[in-house]
Amino acid sequence: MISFASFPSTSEAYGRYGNTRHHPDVEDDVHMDLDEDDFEENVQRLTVPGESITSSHAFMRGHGTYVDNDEVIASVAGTVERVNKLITVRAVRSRYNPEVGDLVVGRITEVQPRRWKVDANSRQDAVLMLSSVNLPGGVQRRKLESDELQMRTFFEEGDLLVAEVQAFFSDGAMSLHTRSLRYGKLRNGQLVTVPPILIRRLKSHFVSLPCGVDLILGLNGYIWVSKHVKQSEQEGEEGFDAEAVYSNKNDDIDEATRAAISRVSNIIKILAAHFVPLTDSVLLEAYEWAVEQESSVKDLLLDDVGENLVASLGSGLRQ
Amino acid sequence: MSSRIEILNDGGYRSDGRKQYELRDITIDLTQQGTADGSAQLTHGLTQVLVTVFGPREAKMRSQTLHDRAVLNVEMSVAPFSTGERRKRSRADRRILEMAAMIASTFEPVVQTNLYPRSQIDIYVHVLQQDGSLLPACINATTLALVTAGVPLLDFVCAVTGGVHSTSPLLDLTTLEENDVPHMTVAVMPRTRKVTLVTMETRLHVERFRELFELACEAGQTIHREMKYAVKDRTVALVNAMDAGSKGGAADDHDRDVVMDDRI
Amino acid sequence: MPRPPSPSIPEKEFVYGALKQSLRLDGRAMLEMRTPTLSFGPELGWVECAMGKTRVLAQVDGKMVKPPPERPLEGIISIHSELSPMASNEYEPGRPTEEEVALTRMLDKVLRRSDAVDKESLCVLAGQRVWHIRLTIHVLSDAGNMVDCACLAGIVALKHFRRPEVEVEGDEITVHHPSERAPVPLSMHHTPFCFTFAFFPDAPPLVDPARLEETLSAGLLSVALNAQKELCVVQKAGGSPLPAEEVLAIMDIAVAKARELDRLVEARLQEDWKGRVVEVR
Amino acid sequence: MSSVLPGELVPAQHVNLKLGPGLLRQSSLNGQPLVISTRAGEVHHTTNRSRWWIEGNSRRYVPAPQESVVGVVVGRSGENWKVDIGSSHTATLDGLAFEGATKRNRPNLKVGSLLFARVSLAHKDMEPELECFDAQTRKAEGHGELKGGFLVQCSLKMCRMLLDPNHFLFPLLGSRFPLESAIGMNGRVWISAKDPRQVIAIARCIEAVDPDGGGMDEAAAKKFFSTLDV
Repeated sequence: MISFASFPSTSEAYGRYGNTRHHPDVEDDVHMDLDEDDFEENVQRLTVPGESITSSHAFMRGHGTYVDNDEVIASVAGTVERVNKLITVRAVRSRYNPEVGDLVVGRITEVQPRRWKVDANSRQDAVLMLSSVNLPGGVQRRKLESDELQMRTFFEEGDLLVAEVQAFFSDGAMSLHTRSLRYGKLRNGQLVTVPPILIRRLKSHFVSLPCGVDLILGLNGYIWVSKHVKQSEQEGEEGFDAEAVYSNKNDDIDEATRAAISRVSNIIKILAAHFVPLTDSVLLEAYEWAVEQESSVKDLLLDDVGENLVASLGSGLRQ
Repeated sequence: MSSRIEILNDGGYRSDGRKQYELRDITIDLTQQGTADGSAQLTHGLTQVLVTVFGPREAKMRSQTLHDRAVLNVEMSVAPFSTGERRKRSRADRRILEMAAMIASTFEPVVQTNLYPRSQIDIYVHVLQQDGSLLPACINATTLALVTAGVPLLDFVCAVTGGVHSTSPLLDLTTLEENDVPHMTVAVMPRTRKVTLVTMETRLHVERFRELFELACEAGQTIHREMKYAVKDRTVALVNAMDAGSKGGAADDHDRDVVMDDRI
Repeated sequence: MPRPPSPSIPEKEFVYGALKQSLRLDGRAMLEMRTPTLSFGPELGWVECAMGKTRVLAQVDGKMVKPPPERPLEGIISIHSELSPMASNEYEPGRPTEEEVALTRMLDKVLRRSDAVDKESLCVLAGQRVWHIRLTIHVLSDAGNMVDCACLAGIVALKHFRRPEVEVEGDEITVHHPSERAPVPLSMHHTPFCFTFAFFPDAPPLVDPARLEETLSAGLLSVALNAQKELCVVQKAGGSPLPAEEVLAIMDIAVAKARELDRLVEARLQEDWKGRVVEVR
Repeated sequence: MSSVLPGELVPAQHVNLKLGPGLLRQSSLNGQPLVISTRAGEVHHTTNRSRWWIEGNSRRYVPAPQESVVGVVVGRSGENWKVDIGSSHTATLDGLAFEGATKRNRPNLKVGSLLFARVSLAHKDMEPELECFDAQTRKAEGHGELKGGFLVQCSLKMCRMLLDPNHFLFPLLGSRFPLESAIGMNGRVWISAKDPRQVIAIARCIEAVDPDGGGMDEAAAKKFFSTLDV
């Protein structure tokens, strides 16, 4: 009885996820097909909020679902996942959901008594306690009152850092720590933000590309792209150099490295725009492709170049 | 008005050529907008709104933080060029404040705010063009924006306007029709068919109300179908892109394993 | 100062528990209103309406103004309402709060946009002189359901008000002092009343919520309608979702309540008018 | 017993004069100390006329040490709870000021929990402090979290009346059904009974008897109580 009236469409240039509903006669079956394919293949089931997934008698509800009238119902749009009896729905895009042990990149938003607040793309700012950072003069030194007074000499508002999720507070806020020589303040590079779901758990989230660029793939979707630092400097267990760790000054970066950092950053942006999960091998492949093309760094951001780049990925494998 | 426009002519057509129960075109664009966590642009006939969602994130207004759930903060702005007569509305305009408050209270019981204590979800509603059915467009776009932001919702909220011309009910009114006939806005949650919002500001007999109300609830289901398709399309597109991407990088075995394990 | 704390857990649990058994704290039945008490002041158009401890004062006055050029044939009605901290310790001075916006908008919709007063009858001389009727609402004390009380006070004040008789001869306008000629009442199209219903999880809906019920409710639905079964405003902005049948059931309850209230208001106005005739002449 | 208005002279004279709330000592021109009232209410004094105070019927609570109050937890700051007791500032309650509380085992309060506590510190320049045990004996003596039941607000006069064992209301109600109550000096009375109907009856009776509300006397209250369906 209720239908849509059709008018000539005013705009052709809607985005990739655009969708116009015209009069029912015009096009109706496209969507139907899509649905059936998804459901029958049973490989990956997609759902939307309010859609019933299964009965709650046989299954347990996990994240992204709720129970009403003995039915497990999705509360987010995404893929249904099942582990034994546990049903969860993973949102295809959302803020970062922290887990203990995750590596994250964050930015200091506030300095509070004995703690810093860190924006880590999560539902609340993370907390970095003064007792969870390495203090100058000995890695395991106890914190002193004087440290409390000069917290800004370690981190101040706007500083970027890499840290690990240590624990959760009762209200769900996460607590971070930087008590490792690999963690701490970030320098010599730039930050790129991508949807957190694109960062998969890897063996190591510190990636060194052969082009002299280091990457830190924070699980919260923040990626630090920086100049390569020599291993020996990084691994110097004994020599915790507070001045170097908490320094606000960049090292000298030559032009080639700068270009490489920009190229990597742009590649990440393209891959994120095409929703390609980021791993070291994908990045490497993409980088090689970009160098082969000999295009300038900024040309990478052109739509067609980006599409070619994504298309080239995995082509080697498929052949 | 000197020359009265016929709302519904003898042939059963409305001033813009629609029939009584015909809805105007819906165009839904769920493309990412800037750094927002979720966004939706919804065009309903000539009414166009853009909603962006940020959050759940650290609450900016400390005093209003709730210890057991997230705060929904709705800000609405109406572009001066959105109406025929160019007019700047202040942000403190009572009508805009009321509409923003209505959107906030519509979504409070729908968003699972209890999952995010002490956080804040910001919803920014921008009205780009208005030609009637403004509140439903805002509500529908907000639902979609929240879905794209991955905010857990109990269900979609689908809204539609309805009016009565003498005794014939009409759906999805334009500004012209809203000025002339009694009308109401109804928002439904399609799964349970429950009503979250009803507003009516014009005089209407109880019996007529009943008829129109039931019709509008039905129309909500039709709108829901469209919104669901749009969300599914986007999800499929993103999931496929992700799959293609990980196939490309298949050299990482551990990466694939994680993904495969989770699948049914 | 921060807002007073929300009701404690035991209070909340008790209210929910009691309402499940259809018990209200003040001993009312679920669909029983607090009977409004209307007191009229010495002036015409001065009404104080009390529902339990909720008290609202409404006052109407009129003056002649030049109409705006876009509406030369209509009088003007303006409603001023203010929620001062005097009404309850929840309201603060300064910026309009959400409650104040809701109250102002509701009064506007119920009393003005519903065409309760015949605006064309307020025109004295087209394009030159019209009546400007001003309604001022003061919330004296808010012990729950202030909106209904304010709407009732407002509509009764408009019905109670009489404007001076006016005579027009050519371009000459004579305003007769009340002592010369009896003032005339405003011409009203209808008399809308507002009813607010509150909803609770697993409990039947109730009408005219008291303060605590209002704060704890999962959702509110306001209906304004007249005794002729014409709805003027229906407002359910969010709150817990309701099945459609329940919304319709509430309309039927409201229809009955409106008839009752209409009778009460008419009786009180007549009573007051009887006591007044002697004074006016 | 006489009534006074603010600013009136009160004939309080004693070698060991102690002034309670509502009274102010001033020196007159001839150096003679004078006592004037700063509140409206009834003047009371002990039989030996050494202690004087004014009993008013305000609703605003001013904390005084050792008074028992009913409060609502509104938040926590570190180890302490913030409790609203109706005074101008929120009171602080040490998380360990409970019977049997240790660092490991502390009562699990939530925001919104009701407490029956004693004011341990009340100073005009400081936030009031509460405790839920006797600091000497470390025994609760009835203080602690109030679970279930309902909270009634009344005037300060009403709760003083209820604390009087000779007052008619609680015996009258208690003769019909068993009930529990915790009366705070801050105008908050926590009540509990088996049936919600009974709780509602108690709440309505308290309001009816409250001099600031219905102001019923014993006979009227009895009649009113009999009309309630319990």
